[in-house]
Amino acid sequence: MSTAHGPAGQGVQVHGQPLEALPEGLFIPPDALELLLDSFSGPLELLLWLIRRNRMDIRDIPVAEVTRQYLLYLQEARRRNLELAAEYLLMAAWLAEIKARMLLPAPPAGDEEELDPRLELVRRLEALAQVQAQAENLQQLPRAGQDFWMAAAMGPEHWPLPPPLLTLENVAGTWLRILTRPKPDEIPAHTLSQPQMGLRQRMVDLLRHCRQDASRAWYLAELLPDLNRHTLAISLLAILELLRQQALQLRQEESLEWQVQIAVQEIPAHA
Amino acid sequence: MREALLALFLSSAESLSRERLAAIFGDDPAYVGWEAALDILLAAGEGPLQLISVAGGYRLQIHPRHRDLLVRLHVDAPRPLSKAVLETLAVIAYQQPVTRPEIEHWRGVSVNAQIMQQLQELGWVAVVGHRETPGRPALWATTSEFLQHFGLASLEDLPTVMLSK
Amino acid sequence: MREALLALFLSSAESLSRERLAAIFGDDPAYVGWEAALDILLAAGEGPLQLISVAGGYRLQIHPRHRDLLVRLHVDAPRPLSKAVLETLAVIAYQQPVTRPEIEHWRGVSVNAQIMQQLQELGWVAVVGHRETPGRPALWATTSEFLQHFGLASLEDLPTVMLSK
Repeated sequence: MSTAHGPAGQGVQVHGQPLEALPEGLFIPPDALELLLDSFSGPLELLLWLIRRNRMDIRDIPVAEVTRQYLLYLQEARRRNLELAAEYLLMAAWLAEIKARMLLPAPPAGDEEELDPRLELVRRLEALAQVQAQAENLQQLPRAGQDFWMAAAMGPEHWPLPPPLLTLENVAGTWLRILTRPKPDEIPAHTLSQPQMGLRQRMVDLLRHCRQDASRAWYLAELLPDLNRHTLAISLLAILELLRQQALQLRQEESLEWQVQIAVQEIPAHA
Repeated sequence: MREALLALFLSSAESLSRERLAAIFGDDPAYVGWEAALDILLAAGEGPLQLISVAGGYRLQIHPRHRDLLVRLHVDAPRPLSKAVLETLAVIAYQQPVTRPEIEHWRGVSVNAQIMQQLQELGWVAVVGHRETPGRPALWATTSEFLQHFGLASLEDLPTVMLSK
Repeated sequence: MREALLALFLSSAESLSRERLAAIFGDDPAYVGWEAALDILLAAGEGPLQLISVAGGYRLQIHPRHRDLLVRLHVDAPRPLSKAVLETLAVIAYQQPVTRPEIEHWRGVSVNAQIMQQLQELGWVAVVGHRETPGRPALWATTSEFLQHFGLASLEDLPTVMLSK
């Protein structure tokens, strides 16, 4: 019976040559086994190959014979110090178990639900056989850039932007929103009435303040008392300018509190 | 009309379906009769071109009679696919959508990340969802690029597997 | 010959030089006269295609007369504008002509160059002059495309926005 054989060309290939050339029996030419195991993706595939090579029926596997051959391959591989993945040994154990269960006396008559111990193995072998046939089918398909070519030509270089999703009402509504929300310069407007101070004047005042006691440092909070926004900004600018001109220096005071104190001290003019 | 159709097909990297063409031409009186022109193009081709059904639509392809010439230009054929890649692709194509553990079950060996990555880089497979089982494993399926690369009109055109029972 | 040339160009993503073509056709008697065919193709094009000279050779391009049709295929569906772009457009529409600092004053935030560029690419705003103040800032206004898009005859047709005091 030659059932369970997929389409032609399913044999394992080693370096492009079909392995059908392998001699019958268990004579394995030097290096062939290495190539053989290399080309197999795993124990299931080796098993499937053995079954096919022996022209066995995948649905009625002579487990004893297949197991014998499978183990001989494994022994041969080990004799030649080839590295075998653990799954190969796991498969050997599974085959041995199936063999043992098949040797047990037949179940009592009427127990029709009793499963053939080979059933799961058959299922998995059939699944693999199907995948191999499907892979073979894919390989036969023509491929773009090798067997056929799509035709394409250049279009224009730049496509315009897609027209935005926008109605005239959106534009008008947006304009209304802009008109009705407070504008940022309406907020500081009232501070403009405060007496204004020039940057230069503030720098002079700050230096004079620090000189009241040239030995000590002044905390920022002392130099920047409760000022309105405008004066505060000018004062900060003045301090930054004095730092830049190296008339003042900045010290970061270590503090026991969570807040770090920043102090400013006048740099004494060099003699 | 014939020219307009050719221009559309030649400018598109993807196949165009009748629905897509209908949306483009709309009721524009300038393009009345486009469907008849499409049918003629499908039947007779145009110069060195033939219109083929691929990936749920149509695409222009160079007629195979020019293959010998094109091979002289395109000396770098696409890389052959390894057995592991072909088998993994086969499981995804024929069983989709499918999780990686399911692929491994079908093939009887573990599927390494490189294989999945190679298939993704080719643009042939993509994650299309997750199976609502513990761990929510990703579900893999083939893309329309896969159909285009192998010149398939749809997944139903995948060659059927004959396994004698 | 014409067909063979078209097949080569249409199958290739790159431009092809005369030298490359000469190497492909070689002395093959089947393709004698390809250079004359190339010159005809260069001069007259073929259907919706024109052969153009680019760096390194020639390539086929879809004739610009099909541009409007191709736009329907390639340009994405409309998307909403971002808030920043919408506000900038509204200021320009209702305050034109207006400088960028003035737009920033109205919006209360700075207006980056990208926003102006996006509006310009849409073809809806343009520089119409310069304010004769220090720095001569550019004056922005809406274009006739803007009016056309909204079906307005003139700017006076913009909806009036009433501020109740």
